[in-house]
Amino acid sequence: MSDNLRTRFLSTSLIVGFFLLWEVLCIILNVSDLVLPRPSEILVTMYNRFPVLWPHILQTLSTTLIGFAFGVTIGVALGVIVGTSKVAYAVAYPLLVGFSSIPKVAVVPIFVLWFGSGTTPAILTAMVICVFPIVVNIATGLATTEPELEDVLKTMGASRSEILWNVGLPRAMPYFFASLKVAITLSFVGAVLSETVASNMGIGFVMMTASSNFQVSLVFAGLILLALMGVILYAIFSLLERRITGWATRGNDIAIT
Amino acid sequence: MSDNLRTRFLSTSLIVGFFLLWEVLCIILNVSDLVLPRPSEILVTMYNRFPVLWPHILQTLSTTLIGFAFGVTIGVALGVIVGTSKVAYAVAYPLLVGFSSIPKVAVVPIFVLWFGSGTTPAILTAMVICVFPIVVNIATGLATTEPELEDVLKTMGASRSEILWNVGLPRAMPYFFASLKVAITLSFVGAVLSETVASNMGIGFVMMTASSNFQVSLVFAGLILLALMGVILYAIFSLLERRITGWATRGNDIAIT
Amino acid sequence: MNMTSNIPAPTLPIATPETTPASVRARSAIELQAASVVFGTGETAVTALSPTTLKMASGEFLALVGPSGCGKSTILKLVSNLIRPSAGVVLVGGREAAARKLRIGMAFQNPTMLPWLTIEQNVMMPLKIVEPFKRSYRQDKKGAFRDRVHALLKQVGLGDFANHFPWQLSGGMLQRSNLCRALIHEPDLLLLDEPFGALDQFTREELWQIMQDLYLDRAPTVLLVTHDLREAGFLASRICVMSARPGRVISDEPVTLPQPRDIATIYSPEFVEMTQNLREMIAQARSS
Amino acid sequence: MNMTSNIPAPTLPIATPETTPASVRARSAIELQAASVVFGTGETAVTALSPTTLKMASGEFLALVGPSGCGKSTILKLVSNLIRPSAGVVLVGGREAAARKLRIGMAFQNPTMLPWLTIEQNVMMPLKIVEPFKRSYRQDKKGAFRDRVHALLKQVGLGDFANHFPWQLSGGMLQRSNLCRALIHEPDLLLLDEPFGALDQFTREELWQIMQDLYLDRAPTVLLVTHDLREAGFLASRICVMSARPGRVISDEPVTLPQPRDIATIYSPEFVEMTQNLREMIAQARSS
Amino acid sequence: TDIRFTLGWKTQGSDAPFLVALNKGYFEEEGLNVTIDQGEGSAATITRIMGGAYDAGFGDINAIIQNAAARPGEAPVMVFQMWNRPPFAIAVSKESGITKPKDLEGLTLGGAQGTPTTRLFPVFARLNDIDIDTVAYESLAPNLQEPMLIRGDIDGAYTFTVSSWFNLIANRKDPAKDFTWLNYEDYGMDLYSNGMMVSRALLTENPDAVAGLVRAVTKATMEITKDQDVAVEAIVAFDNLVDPELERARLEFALTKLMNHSETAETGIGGLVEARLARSIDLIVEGYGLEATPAASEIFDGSFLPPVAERTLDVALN
Ligand SMILES: Nc1ncnc2c1ncn2[C@@H]1O[C@H](COP(=O)(O)OP(=O)(O)OP(=O)(O)O)[C@@H](O)[C@H]1O
Ligand SMILES: Nc1ncnc2c1ncn2[C@@H]1O[C@H](COP(=O)(O)OP(=O)(O)OP(=O)(O)O)[C@@H](O)[C@H]1O
Ligand SMILES: [Mg+2]
Ligand SMILES: [Mg+2]
Repeated sequence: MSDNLRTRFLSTSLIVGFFLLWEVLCIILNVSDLVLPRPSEILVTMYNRFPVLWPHILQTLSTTLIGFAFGVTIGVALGVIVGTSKVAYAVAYPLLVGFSSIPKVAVVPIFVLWFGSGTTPAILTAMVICVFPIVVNIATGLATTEPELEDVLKTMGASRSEILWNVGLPRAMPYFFASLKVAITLSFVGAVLSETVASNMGIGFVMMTASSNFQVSLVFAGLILLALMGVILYAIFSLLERRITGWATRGNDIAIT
Repeated sequence: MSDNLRTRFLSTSLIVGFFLLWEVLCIILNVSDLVLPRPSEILVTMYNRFPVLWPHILQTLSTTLIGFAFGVTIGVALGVIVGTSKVAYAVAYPLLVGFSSIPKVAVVPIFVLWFGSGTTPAILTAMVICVFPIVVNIATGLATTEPELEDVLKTMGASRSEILWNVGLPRAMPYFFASLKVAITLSFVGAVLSETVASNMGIGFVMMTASSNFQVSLVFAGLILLALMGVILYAIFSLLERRITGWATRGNDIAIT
Repeated sequence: MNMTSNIPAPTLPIATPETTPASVRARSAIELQAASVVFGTGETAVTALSPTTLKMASGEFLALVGPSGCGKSTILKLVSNLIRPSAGVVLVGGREAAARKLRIGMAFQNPTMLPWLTIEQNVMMPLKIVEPFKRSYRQDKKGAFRDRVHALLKQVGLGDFANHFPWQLSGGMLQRSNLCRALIHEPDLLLLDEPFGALDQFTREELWQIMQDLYLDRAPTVLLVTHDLREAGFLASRICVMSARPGRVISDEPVTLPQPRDIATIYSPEFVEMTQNLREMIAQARSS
Repeated sequence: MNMTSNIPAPTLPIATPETTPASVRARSAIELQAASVVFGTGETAVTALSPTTLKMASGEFLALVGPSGCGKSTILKLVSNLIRPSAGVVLVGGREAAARKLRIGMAFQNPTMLPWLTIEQNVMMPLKIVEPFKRSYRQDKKGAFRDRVHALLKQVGLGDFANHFPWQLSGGMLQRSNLCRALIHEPDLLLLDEPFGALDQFTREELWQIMQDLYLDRAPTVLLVTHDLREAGFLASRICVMSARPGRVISDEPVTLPQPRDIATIYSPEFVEMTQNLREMIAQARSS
Repeated sequence: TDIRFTLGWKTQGSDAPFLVALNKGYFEEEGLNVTIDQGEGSAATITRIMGGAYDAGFGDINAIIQNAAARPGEAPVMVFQMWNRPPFAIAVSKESGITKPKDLEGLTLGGAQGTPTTRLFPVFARLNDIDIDTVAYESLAPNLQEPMLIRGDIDGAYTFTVSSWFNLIANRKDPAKDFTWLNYEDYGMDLYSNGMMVSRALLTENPDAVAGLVRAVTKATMEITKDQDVAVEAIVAFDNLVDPELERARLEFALTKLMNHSETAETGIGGLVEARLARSIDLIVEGYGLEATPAASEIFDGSFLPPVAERTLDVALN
């Protein structure tokens, strides 16, 4: 317990320290606030402009989450297919790798042309950008499942889908949660990207407007808000992860008296 | 063997089919080549402009690879720290997640202002963008290492670093290779991104020029080239992966006579 | 631990086909016809099993003994259809690869409990997967199933550990839960790979009793791999001895002692003689 | 399999301290002072080991027997410093947690070979990690080490499997390589957790011989967990019996038979009497 | 009728005509349901319209010319020429001592590739006898232009005055005092620039809608020449993130420096002089080495404009 508290204290102070360092370095190195504003300035801006920012935050958060939810669903489904079928592996991987190597900025305009500007392309972008890491990790998790564990169910006459549900997927959970952390950050990037290209709402829009007018500290307020949202979602996944994959990260829990 | 050949044939034809479908859909739906050129047009453009494109390909490939190499090194190092220390886990994860949720487009200008335009910011962007997935997967791989395997080395009086080298890292290899696939695609995206923001070389620059001259099929030629480079690197990693993590994806190899 | 050998085989608190019909029973006859297994190819090829022919009637209790690495586990995997023979034929109930349709209970040599499930959930797994239990499982009879699992766990002395995870158990405890998982769904065909190896003599003898009661009660076909000749003699109706790798069956003898047997039997002269004979046979096979 | 018990303990083809100095030897004395282990907290807490006091002199060969789940493996883990006692003290060579400095050879109950290494590489691991071998390993004496590993593997009948991966071995073969890994670096303290459990009687007896030769030759301190009373009697210089969980040592007797012993000894009347006595003691402990 | 309308760039004071028309319901009065989105550059407006995502927009006439040459019959058509003077200029610091185009030789100029200023530089160079091979180019994102110019990373920037002027102010510089502006307009490139254009499809299928658009925009334009408060109100209503004072200044800049060509007296705002357009077309065709020379009628269609009397420019700043 006290160990736990110490960890928390240390980590909080280190994170606070990070921002302090940023502040101090900016002052010492005399960094122009047009290049990199100090955290304190950003905070002030964020506070002052919060009423204006709020609807944009909601917009970005909701498009991101919707896109992310779709992305995770598709990613898991594709991951299962890729992880279990050799042909799917050989087909899907090159296509997915190829597609992922393309900057999504180039894809968003196409979405805009097909679906108009605004929320739809943002959701789509948030979705497509987060699929790949999930596919890779689910597929790897399934492919590295110990055959011995699958054998247990095979002898019971389990069908392929039963083996998948009872062995493959639970076994792949640590991989899955690892990929979620990457995927959610990508989803935010995707949604914001699409907003910068074509939308009149969202943090991406705010940042674009702000940066075209050189309101640098507003740009950074947007960035910090994005980071915060990412961290909050990460925290939620972490909780889930601890509950679900505790078996994989177990240690000895000896009671010392 | 013949099974292997069939897989290869099927997958190749499916991939070819994908491009055919694209071609046919473009014709049927009468998609303007300003929106989405047909693969055949792209191919022709690529062929015609290849001498011009070649130095740009080399530029993007080399900046990406350099950035990627740095990124992997840093990612593995950070991943090891995060995966083995509770405090590092609690500090580094929120910061990394926050940073990763930020679109890199917003960061590149800062790099440019600090390091000038051209190759350096491209390498840096390719680097920072690919660190996170590697950190996550290495850390997860280490955290999920079976304590029994570590115990083997502990009883031998192995130091923490020996345990890391002989148990943790080999155990984390499947995770590592999974993250490499994601990381290399992100590196390409990062390098190209930086090239579009400030550079006079590279595929990103070509795409920028092409799109401002309304040469859409040249833009897509650039995209396809990026995808191709991604796929080739993926293939190389796949080979390595098969050699190194074969133990994790083993199956029964019974000789049927 | 409150383990007495008088506890009857686990009573089934829910309606399931208690007695398997004869037609199904006949299906659990086993036949290996010159079945051999070779792992790998080229230089690294390992012959795990020489062409082996072996027949088992339904309801037989066969013990398989033989030196380490001779292919005993391989035979079990062949019968359970986990692997296919490189050559030859494996028939279960007269058909190839028919094992799929059969209710099989398999205790692996290395207890492979699923690490994300508690012992209770692990032992419950066959009830979730195997018909006809599967159906009732879906109909949310989980409460009844849980009672059944707990009863069985209690019988093997793991009553307090139902909610523990596999890595919280000792080696012997794991092996016992492994056995429970093989028995819980009252299989027609039991494949047991050294199920008592990691247990002390007393626990082992108690489980022998449970095993024997269960066999006499339900008469499944049982294939037991063991290194303990007394175990083989106590439980089996027939003992097969295998030669060293690549293995073949070199001796195939019925155990004539009447069943049920009790622990005292193993100190009887006939029993000692029988095990001595087996011992010698194995010794000969080794030196050849 | 070409296994004869006359083969001497593996000869060391390279210069290493063949005889450990007495000062180091004294370090391998073991003492548990009211050491207890409780896993978990609150309702799910499991007492794995009651406060246990146990002393072992350097060079002693102690066999630990007791019912499944009584805490035998836990004691080995305490001694090897893998876990700390919840209460009490564990001293090795008179110091707490001193095991780190000692050359320990441990054979885990569940053979935990690293799956990405071949058997040869797995067995070689201690030579890569433990001083003074580590130094020579870096100096690229790997060739000599490889010979050494091969010699040992051959001795236990695994000569052909050096380049196989763990999952390509049978249960008994894995256990043998597990033993090799514990022996290869000539440890001062040997902790063996049922190292012969998955082996047939003959292979087992051969390994007993090898074990005994090694013990008489180098006189390491050995702590052997076993369920086989004959094994305990044949090998050990002292036998401790533990009660059921949470375990305590309930009997602690020296084995007076002269060493070396041969397989015939286990059929001698004194030996049979001794094992019978032990049996009864355990039986009593169980029912209490 | 639904009209999707794209601006030339992010919300700026100079977009006021459209935003006022939207805010005050002038489009609705014409029976038009207009949605306005931000743009990606005044050239991208053309692509967006040609791709079919937008029906109308605020963009650069020179980009129309270029596209009309390459794809006759597909390019959008200008129906209201808002800016009759070009905002294209090269900005260099006063300290550099540069006063004329020829001085640019041997220097490094930076700018976004999409900006007409960048893309028209070869024409500018030829007209002013600059050896273009000696001028290095640095491709930069728009938001890097001014910072890099200020830091001296580039010697000069290809600017869009109406943006750059105010970006420099935001960067705490005085654009008039600290910088020299080589306006293309002053060196032989008397081009038209941004205006409202519509897609070919809209033009042919729904000319009434186009007429409505033009009427509404004209009305709004005339209104803001007199009353910039209305404009600022509309801008903030559209995008509450902008700095109202800055955008007011930007609007005034547009009114006084981009919309006040002397010819306006006869053409009125929104119209143009065909001869001047023809000259522009020749310049562009020559500058880009285009294969065809589009007719002026293919570029501009003034038939929807209300009578000149209703479009007389008389700017009054308040
Ligand atoms: N997956 C595999 N790949 C390659 N070889 C294998 C594999 N599984 C088993 N073998 C080999 O097959 C042979 C027989 O193995 P098997 O597990 O059947 O032995 P066993 O009789 O069960 O021995 P034990 O009593 O030691 O468990 C062994 O030599 C082993 O090395
Ligand atoms: N990591 C752990 N977490 C919780 N409980 C544990 C853990 N390890 C062991 N135990 C408990 O400690 C007790 C003693 O375990 P131990 O492994 O020492 O038994 P053992 O004497 O070796 O038994 P066996 O002969 O079956 O191997 C058991 O009841 C077991 O459930
Ligand atoms: Mg076996
Ligand atoms: Mg144990």
